[in-house]
Amino acid sequence: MPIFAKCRRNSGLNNHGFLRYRSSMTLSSSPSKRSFLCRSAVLLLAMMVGCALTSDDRKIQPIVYSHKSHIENAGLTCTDCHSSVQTLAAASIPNLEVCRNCHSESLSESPEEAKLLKYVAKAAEVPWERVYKVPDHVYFSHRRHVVAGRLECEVCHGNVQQFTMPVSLPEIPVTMENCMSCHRKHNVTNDCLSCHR
Amino acid sequence: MPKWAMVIDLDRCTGCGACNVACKMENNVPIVDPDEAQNGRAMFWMDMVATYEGEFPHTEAKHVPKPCFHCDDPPCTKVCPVGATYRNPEGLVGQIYHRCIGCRYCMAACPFTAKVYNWYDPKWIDGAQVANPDVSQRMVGVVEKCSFCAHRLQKVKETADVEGREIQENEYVPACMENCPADAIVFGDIDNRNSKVSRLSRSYRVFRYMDDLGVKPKVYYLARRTSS
Amino acid sequence: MEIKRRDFLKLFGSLSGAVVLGEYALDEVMELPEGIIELAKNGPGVETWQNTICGLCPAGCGMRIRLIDGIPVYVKGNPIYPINKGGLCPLGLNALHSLYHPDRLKRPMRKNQSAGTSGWEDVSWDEALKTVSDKLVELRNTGKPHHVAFLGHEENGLMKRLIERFMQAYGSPNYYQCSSAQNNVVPYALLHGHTTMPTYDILNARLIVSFGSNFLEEGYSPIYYTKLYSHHEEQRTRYVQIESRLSLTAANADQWVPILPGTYGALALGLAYVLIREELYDKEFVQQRMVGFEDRVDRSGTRHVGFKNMVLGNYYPEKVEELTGVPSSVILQLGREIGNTRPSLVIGDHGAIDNTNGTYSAMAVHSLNALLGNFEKEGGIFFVDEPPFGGFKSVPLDATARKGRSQDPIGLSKGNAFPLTRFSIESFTKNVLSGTPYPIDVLFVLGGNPLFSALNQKEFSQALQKIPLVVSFDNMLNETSEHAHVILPHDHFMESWGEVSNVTSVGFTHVGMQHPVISRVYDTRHTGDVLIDLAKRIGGQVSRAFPLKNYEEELKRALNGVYNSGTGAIVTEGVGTHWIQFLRQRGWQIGQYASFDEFWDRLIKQGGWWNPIRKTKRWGQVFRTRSQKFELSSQALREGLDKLVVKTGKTNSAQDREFVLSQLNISARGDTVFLPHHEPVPYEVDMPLHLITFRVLSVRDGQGAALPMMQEMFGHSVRRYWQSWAEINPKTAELQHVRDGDWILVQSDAGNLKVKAKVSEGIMPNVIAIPFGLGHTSLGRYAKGHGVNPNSIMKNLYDMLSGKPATQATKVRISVAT
Amino acid sequence: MTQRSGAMVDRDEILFRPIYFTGKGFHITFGILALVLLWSLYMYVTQLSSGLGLTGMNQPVSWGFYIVNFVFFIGISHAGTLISAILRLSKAEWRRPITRMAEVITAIVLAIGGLHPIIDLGRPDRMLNLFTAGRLQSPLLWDVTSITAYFTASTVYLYLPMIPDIARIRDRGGKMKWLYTFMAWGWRGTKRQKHVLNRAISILMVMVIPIAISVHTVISYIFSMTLQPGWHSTIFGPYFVVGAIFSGIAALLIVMIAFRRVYHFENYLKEIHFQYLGTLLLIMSLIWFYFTFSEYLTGVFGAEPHEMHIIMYKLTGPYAVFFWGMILCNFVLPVIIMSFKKLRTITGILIASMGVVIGMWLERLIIVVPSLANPRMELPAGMYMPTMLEWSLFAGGIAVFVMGFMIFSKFFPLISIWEIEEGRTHGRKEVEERIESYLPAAERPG
Repeated sequence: MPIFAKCRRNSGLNNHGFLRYRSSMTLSSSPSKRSFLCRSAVLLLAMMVGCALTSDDRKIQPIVYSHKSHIENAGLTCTDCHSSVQTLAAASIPNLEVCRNCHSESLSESPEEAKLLKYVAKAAEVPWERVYKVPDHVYFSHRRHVVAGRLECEVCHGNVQQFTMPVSLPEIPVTMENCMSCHRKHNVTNDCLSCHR
Repeated sequence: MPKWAMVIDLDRCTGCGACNVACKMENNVPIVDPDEAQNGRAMFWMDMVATYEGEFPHTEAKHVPKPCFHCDDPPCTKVCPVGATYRNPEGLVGQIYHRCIGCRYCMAACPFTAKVYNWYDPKWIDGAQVANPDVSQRMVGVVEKCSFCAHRLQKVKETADVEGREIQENEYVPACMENCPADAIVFGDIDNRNSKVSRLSRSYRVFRYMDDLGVKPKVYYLARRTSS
Repeated sequence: MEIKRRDFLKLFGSLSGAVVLGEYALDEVMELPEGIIELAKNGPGVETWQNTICGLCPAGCGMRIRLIDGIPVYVKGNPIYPINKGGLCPLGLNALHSLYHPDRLKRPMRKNQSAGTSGWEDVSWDEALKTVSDKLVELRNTGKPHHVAFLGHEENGLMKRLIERFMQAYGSPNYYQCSSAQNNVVPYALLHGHTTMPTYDILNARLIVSFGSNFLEEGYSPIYYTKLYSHHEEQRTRYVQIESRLSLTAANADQWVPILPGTYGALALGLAYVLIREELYDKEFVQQRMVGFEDRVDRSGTRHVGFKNMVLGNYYPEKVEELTGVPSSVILQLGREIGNTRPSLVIGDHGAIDNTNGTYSAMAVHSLNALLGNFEKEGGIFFVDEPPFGGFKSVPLDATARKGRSQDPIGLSKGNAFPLTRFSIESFTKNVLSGTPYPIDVLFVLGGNPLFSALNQKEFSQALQKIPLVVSFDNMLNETSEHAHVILPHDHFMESWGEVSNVTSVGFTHVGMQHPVISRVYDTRHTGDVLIDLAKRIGGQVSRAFPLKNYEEELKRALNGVYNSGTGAIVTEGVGTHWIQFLRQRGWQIGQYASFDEFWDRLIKQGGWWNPIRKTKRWGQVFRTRSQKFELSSQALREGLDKLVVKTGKTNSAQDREFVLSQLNISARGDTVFLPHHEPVPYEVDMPLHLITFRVLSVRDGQGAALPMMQEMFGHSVRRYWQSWAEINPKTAELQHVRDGDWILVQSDAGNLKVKAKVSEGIMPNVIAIPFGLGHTSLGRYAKGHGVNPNSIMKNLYDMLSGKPATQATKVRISVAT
Repeated sequence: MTQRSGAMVDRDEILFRPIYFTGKGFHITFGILALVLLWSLYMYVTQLSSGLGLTGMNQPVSWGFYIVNFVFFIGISHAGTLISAILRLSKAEWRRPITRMAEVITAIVLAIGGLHPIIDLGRPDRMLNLFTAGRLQSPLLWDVTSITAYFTASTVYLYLPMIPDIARIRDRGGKMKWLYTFMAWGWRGTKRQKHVLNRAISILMVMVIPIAISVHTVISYIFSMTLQPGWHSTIFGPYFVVGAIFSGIAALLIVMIAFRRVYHFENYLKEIHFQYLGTLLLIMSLIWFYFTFSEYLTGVFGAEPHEMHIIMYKLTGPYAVFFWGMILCNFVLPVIIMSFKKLRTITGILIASMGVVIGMWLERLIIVVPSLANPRMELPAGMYMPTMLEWSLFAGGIAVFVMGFMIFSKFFPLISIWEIEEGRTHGRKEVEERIESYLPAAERPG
């Protein structure tokens, strides 16, 4: 649903989008224009509502994690934490074990790190919210794309190195159109059965 | 490009039904309610057609395992209004559940009654993945059928790709063949003349169902022999 | 773009304000603990494979389990395991549903009438074990250890040894297997003194004549036999199936010979007639290795009729045709075919022996093998060596145990019935009910479902109710365990250590290993561990008999013996026929292991150990009779009957003999009594139809009925789902005015049941066949209330010698139910 | 009102009456039908929420009542546009009171029929896939296309000849004037307007005939393009068209008789109209029988086993009742009634028409179900028993049909008034001239 996806991304929070459209309505002056805007606002409102109904909210991560500082300051690479990228279908979200390798004790004064240390102390997994999800009926394998297809992470996940905030929305939405256009571009099969299962 | 085909040796097949269950387990084929099953809604991708021939005491029972025949000229794909069922370049007739609108035209058009329909929402475990996570769970109102375990091909291809080689014989094997206690099912690339499936498909015993329809099924049967 | 269906419905539903319809489908087929669901959803998806042995039936197929993040998601046959070589039966393939069954017992339970509607309360293991051990200790202290009985089912190998050891150390002679294992071996014990079932070399025989043995479906290891069968073309084997119903085996045979129930023995002797008359039997073997073939004059000068003259005089084809309904031309054809083809093999089981004359029939069938000289040779009959398990030091029994062990077993008939067996469910029930010679205070029930499969269901359930403490190890409530007082749920086989060795009628020595593939889903325990725990709680000599901590260690100890024996090999890839031949020439041994630990690891990883090379045997080992020969005229039977005659305690021995024979319902007199012969079954005259039962691969003895997919598979070939059916010949159906799909009322003297008719050409006229396995009143939500149990209308009849339930001895009448 | 009627007493006032007077019977009937419709809507929602499992369809019989009714309703729809177009084209003067009703049947029934495949869909929420991913190779898409075209064409074809009548109602004033003003499109009855209208109607009636024929041909292709025995037949296209016209005429007759009685149109719908249409019905019955006969004869004569199996299933098997019922209703009954003058009364014609409608429904049932119920490969035969749900939706369809007509009659005249008038003014002269033109020219002296 490209329309919904777009409006969700542009609007930041859903509420903001709603407000923005409303303010544009009050600004207009001429009556005919106003009625037109009225109608379009109602339409947009309906779309917003539809948007809110059909889409999930952005994910809020338990810890404000910065990819940037981990990559630039700590010098990690993606595969250091997302370890199964080259071996499994799933890239894996790092578990506590991975975090503990470095964060066995405090490395900084960041309050966010303190949160992590709390998890470490409790030996409780950090409840990361998974952001990138392919639907159940699609077979997607990181291994195939990374090892056989030699794709860089950025191609699908965007410039994650520069992220100072945790990932809350897919940078490039997981849609069939996106998959297929990339496949088309790289002359890879677009046979349904190669991904659908 | 390989062309996948299957040979079922009716001489070896005992009709035990292992292929039926292996298929159901592998592909998360729903179990339906008892009454529904009795009303002709039992779902089997790999079916077993059991018939009696002749009159007592010269009765002969015949057991024929019946998957989707993955015709080379499939009558079902021709009629699908949305392309939810189609023949892919490797000869697999795929069924894309999320494209399917549930008109059941393909079921009506299939001369082999190979397709089954989700009359209700299938139930497995609430919320969790069904038994086999490699195969998606279908939803109410779509047609489904034997896929020659195409999800296994996805994985086999991936491994072959990653290792930079061709797919080996017997690397891609559907669940029914894998578990057949009688080794009656052979599967492979029929275009490769050295493959077992190609060799058997040229056997003097070979026959296909409804061959006269010209739909070119890719499931070959080897007729039974008796030593009397 | 796709509107989600749910939203679509929401929209539509709110517009019309309509209510969604209610129930229509199954409940969730599988139930998983929350943790597993969470892992299944969010785990990284690491795939591993583990080998184990299927534990759903005793056939011992190797199983390979696919795990994603440690959760079993799929099972298939273990391709390197020699029994099934990658094949698996429908039931085995459905193993996951038994692991995740929503009605599995999750923790020990104790019956407590005040505990709400179910009558069960959850207890801790400690408490449950204490309840049991307290009682056991009390019985031992009062010198009544024999008041404890243990009813096993089909356990084999080490588990059987463990239970035996437990009962021995505790001091009770009452360990039985309700699967009729003791009863089935009686004919073979009589003829050649073996107490195990023989193994048939199907692979190398060129003609196989099966008397009622539905080995592809009901056999001890159907997949093993299917594997052998499916290569019949390469081996040029011909199969002939003699059976009342066109079973799966008959369907696959080259020839099906329909025969009236209860007359298999007569047909076998008819074939023997042809062999003898046309001199097609193995003369050398008969002369050297057989007793009772020719007439013989004993020391006192009396002439004893031998097998030869008995057969020639009584079983000429015309008479056999009259008895069996098999045309004499077929008898001649079959007889000649058997005689002229070598190796030709005769198998008798199921239909042939499930009758009151079963032992004699089996003897008659087996005598054909003897006439063909089919012993210890290719394509013949042989006996498999025991695996070289490490032993346990036998701990001397204390006085209590010795005294208890010397008591008469409770399973032994008090009257004159079943002289040749220690156990029959019938005599066990009677003795328990009457409390003679002593009451049973504690009964352990492990596996099986005796109440469901018994013919005397009413009496048996009364007997169960009479026992003050019934302990069941079932992991799902079934008919029998509904009567239990304490349930100590057994692990699922995927969760526990175990071993399946030397499966009956498999042609090589083997040990299959089970190990915990998944950590326990629920709070269950392995019965072996439970018994060891109980022994420790009892203390004293009993505890000393179990020096090891748990069953796993017991297993290790036993397997150490296998390791030390230096024979056989861990199953490996690519062990085909040709390779075996090659290895046989070189002496069988693959791979050396540096240590036991390495051996053990490999064993667990690969799934088992086997040794297809049998030790060469002396004839004395083959025939363990007193004469060291095949005894057509059975000495053991003579002794057994003589003992009964003495027991009657009268003076006039001939009169006593007459009395004993008439009590046993044996119609033969004189020397024929000890020879294989045809005993007429006491059928009612006024009932028109023979009722027979058969089993189906997916449900087997009823255990599969708990699984919804197996319920669906049960009648898939006849398109009857989740229900029983009765097969009738079209001629019979016409006579009885029954049409296909009609509900019919099947009435016997013992009761009646309603079932749907299936008119089929695959059954004899005047015979009606109902599959066994459905008709549960318990065993979880899927089994309950589907189909009928044909055993419930069977007359309470048993094999006159072995005490095995006679499931083909009932006649019925049918009518269209309204 | 009295004033109005006083001011413009119309010769055809009776045709306007239903618009202004609504009797108690109307309300009761409408109420009952509305209940039926509501019930069927409710049932449809249950189907939506649970799935098609609530129907009686099953594994081999994957199509049931919905497809039967689809074909049936679309068949009925041929009543209108096609018949009226043919009659108009052939300048049959007696058509004038009939055409409007016929066209209304088409519009309503087409809407109902066109909904049926959607009802039949397992995933109506994915209907858009037909447009985003439609495959033109699929006969089902041909259907979507041609039915849409037919619906559009026949609605316009219904609407255009209504304009003068709408203008008339507008001019009479009264309720909902805005609607009539809007719909009349400024009709003043000028010469030019009349010319344009007549021209448009002429173009449409030529256009609509091939579209109508294509619709039912394409529907038959749904079946005949498969390889199934009993379906895979070259004759199916014309066979379906003939059947459609046949059932259409029957439906038209029923509607005419019903409204004649209810609204007292005896003066307009005369005996002669029924006689003419009845004759047409008889002809169609014979043609239909001819097609049926050839269809089955070729099957039986060739005796291809699967084909034969299905034919025997219909002739002597479980569907024998329906098959012979169909022959009785479609052939025996109408032919007997229509052949004897004594029986050819309006009641007789009504009975025959009802028979034909039922018979044609049975024909659709016999085409759809037996072929599916007898799968090849020796699979066990399937059985189809429609459930409450399917009956409800069938009843709902019929209710919509009747309600549609009732509502229509409350807004527009059921008989084309201006055409009747035209008949009075121009018709007679035109016919005379036409007849004159048929005749050999009179010899001119000299």
